[in-house]
Amino acid sequence: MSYSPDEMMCVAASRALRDRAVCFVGIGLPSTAANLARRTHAPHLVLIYESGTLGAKPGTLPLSIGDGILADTADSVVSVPEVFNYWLQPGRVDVGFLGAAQIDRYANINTTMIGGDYQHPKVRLPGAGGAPEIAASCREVVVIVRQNRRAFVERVDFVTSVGFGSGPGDRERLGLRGAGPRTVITDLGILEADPATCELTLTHRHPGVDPDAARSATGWDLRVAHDVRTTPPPTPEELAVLRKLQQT
Amino acid sequence: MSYSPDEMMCVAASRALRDRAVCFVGIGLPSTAANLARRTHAPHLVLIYESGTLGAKPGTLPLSIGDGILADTADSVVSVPEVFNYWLQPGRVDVGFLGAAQIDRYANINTTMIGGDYQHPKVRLPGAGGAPEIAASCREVVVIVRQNRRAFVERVDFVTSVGFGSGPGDRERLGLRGAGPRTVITDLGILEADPATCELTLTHRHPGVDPDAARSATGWDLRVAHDVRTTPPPTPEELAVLRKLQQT
Amino acid sequence: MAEIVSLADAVGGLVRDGDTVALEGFTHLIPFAAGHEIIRQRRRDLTLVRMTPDVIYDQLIGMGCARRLVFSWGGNPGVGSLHRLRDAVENGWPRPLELEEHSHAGMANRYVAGASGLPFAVLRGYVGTDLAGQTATIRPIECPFTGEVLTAVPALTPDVGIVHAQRADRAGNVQLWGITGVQKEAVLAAKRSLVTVEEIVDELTPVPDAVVLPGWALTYVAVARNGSHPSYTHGYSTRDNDFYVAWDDISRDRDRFAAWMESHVL
Amino acid sequence: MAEIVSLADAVGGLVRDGDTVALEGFTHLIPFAAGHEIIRQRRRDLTLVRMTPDVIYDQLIGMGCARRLVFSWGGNPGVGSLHRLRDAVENGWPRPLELEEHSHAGMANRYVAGASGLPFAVLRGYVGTDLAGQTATIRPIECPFTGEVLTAVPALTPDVGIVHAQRADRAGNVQLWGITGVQKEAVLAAKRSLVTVEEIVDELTPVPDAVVLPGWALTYVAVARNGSHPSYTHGYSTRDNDFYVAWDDISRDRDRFAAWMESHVL
Repeated sequence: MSYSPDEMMCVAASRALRDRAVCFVGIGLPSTAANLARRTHAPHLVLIYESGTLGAKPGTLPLSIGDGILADTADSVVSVPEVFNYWLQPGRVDVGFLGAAQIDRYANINTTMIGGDYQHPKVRLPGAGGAPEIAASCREVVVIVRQNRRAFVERVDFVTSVGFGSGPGDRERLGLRGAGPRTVITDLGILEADPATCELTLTHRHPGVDPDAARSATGWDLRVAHDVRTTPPPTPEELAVLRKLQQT
Repeated sequence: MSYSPDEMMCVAASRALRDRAVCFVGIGLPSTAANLARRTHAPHLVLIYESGTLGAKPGTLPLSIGDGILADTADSVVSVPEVFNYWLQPGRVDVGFLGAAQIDRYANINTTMIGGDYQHPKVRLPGAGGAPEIAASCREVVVIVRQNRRAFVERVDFVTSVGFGSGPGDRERLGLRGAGPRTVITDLGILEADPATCELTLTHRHPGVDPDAARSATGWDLRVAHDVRTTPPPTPEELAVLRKLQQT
Repeated sequence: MAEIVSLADAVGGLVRDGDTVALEGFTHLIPFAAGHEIIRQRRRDLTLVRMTPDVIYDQLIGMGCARRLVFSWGGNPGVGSLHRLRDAVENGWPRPLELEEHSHAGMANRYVAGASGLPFAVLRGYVGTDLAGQTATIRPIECPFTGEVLTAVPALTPDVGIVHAQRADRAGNVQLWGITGVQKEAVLAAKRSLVTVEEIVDELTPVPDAVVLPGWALTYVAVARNGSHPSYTHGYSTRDNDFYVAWDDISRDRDRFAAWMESHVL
Repeated sequence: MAEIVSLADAVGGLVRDGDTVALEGFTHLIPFAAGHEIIRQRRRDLTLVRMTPDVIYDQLIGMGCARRLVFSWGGNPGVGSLHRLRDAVENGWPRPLELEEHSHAGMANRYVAGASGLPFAVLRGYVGTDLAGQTATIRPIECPFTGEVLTAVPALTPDVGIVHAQRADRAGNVQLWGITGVQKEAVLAAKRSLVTVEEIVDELTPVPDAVVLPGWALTYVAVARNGSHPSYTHGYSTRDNDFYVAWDDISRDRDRFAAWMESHVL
């Protein structure tokens, strides 16, 4: 069964979620991956959307963060202040799922602006949303982003959400309590923060992807794990469920 | 129609509430007076109980601050933090209704302890509850308390809730935003804080009460307004409604 | 005590040039009809406050109503950029737009502080980000008990808070349900308020997870049927996702935008 | 993930000598059955936290379980004093009781801070009262934007938080309604938690104004039928006002109290 790089990325992201984990989900790829996980190996995954829906179980993929289907299927709908203050901030969430416009060697994330300066950006992006506090407070963070030299840069133009700052010890110094974005899942493979250096390192390549292709899609000298593994391809079940999800 | 001093007190207190006022009500006499007002001249009075019931319309008198009838008849039931933070603290409440174990010349209120010192009180009272912030934040405060020398003291043994402190300007200095307990309604009459001196002054005596009786029931040299008026006695309607309320 | 009036009278009575105005609604219940009325009344120099500016603020900004934007996420949800917002920020068209930029957690807490009558709120947030360096309304604060340093943000107290809801009764009590976002806080934080509703009913029968805003805490209630379109009103309408997609094209070009506004809003 | 166990196992697994324990419920839903189980298990040196100690804390204090009480209103609602509490404070019987005394607003905000993972909360409160001089956990704090001085109180983070609710489903999700007080905050502020419920049901059908506590945020759920008596459970039982009145006599005398506890609780 053939599949696209985006499908591989989505399946790999869904596999990063263990059953019964509590997951803070953004719309788009993170939501697709989380809902795929809930329909395959993680039926008890708890989905929290920043719109205030705790334990949402959407039958079809929501198109916005505040779709009615999220409220209709949630265990509880709470206010936006409550979802941030009572649920995210104290570290009750196991996994935060984030996207990025730019990400750097130390997994810092930019969704604010590119080029020029803050007052006069070349490209103005949407901004922070819930990301800075998701990146700070979730027990761990998974980033999903397509890998190319525009997105994977030596240093982000703006630190919207802190990954590992300038390297080891920075999260602790800043008082950030979650473990940070240890896992970045792309259309080419999986990058993990090196436990010693915090540098994003290619640990898995998706089937058919040469590690050199991942290196040339990266704006810094990407390290490749010496025992880089190949991601198992999507199973027919994963693909079938994913495609059914995306049809709706 | 004959009536008791407590009935006169309750009727006088109910008359202190204008229609459509928003009223933060404690259990006991304040609740009786407020519900009497709602059934007579103030049908649109809005009752807030600290248990979180906004716009409660109990058909019978609640026996505790958290009776089910308050939730069943409320426009909205909110959490206890919300009732204090969103509704009381910003000054949205017109009238706060308080009781007292002791009250002094400047309308400071004690519901904490009497005699000895704080660590070794002679009598330990229930404590603050919602009173300190009610006294601070409501636009105005009405106190209902039976007048005698145990309760009406020169200086309270413990300031649980601030009235006018030590006199003019104290509330402003402390940053208290409401006007404070300008009205104290007793079984003998009505005391009002003198606009110039803040001292509680007898402005109304209930029918048949000699101002000297009020003076000897007071632990300080109680001033009597030169134009002290007589409270109109309870109307038959007021008495009938009050007695029906108290039967239930 | 809420007065029930027409939308035009409500906006006319509430919104003045130079005001700080918050129109809230988190994807759901966005008060588009009220926003359009502000555009029709040609208000100017507004400071617009909103967690997720969405298409309604793109329209207000593109029509030149705003001087300043206080926000935390300015995109077309699920689609991409807000082109009128970008044009204002990147090119100063139709006029320059000052930004005061926060995170969702910061904005939500700023409303909470406003609703609570406090001058500021405390949260774990912003630490290590570049936002803290760009936004003057983000400051450190020390816990007086533990010495830990956290982040303070000032209360939002808009001159006018506007939200949309399912319904109100004749006394102006408002009921909303579904995703209720930060609407209660936005209304309570504001000095004056307007709730637009789908309908006025005799009685607000209880609904699970509903928020009730007592009429005595509101300034105006106005009927605006389908007043959240292209956003939605849970139980009354569904989100017009096609419109959000179409807006990407409509708004990309200044002239096309102006023509669309001329024929659909003015 | 909440485990559904017996009340005895839940209390045995959660409450240790010396713990800080909060049993919440604002007049409604007071977890009496859980309090009685703590007494039966003869826990000692507890710091008891509760806005309104009520009869259940009178019993815990009279039975010598408590070393310290953190509270804001310690009376028998509508009746008068809590005699066991008074005897402990006034005479040190059966052992001295330290008091940490707050106002309701302060206690509520302390729970909010605990539930929010913050070390403190800010409010307008206590200013000018003698409480501020007696309670070390009340301190001034300055707004970093306006310079205004407000009051800070530290977070409550009990070792154990216990509440009573109407019902849970088999996954341990809990639903409570009526007056819901500060229960959500007390559970979320605590390190470990127990919810006693009237019944376990297959499905939690939505109820207006209900609070749902997800099972994954709780430690234990235990069935305790009529577990709030003499308080009440909205929709399941009514408040036993006669018992509250009778308690005044029962508790006034040390021996009569001990005999009553012996025959009714132990």
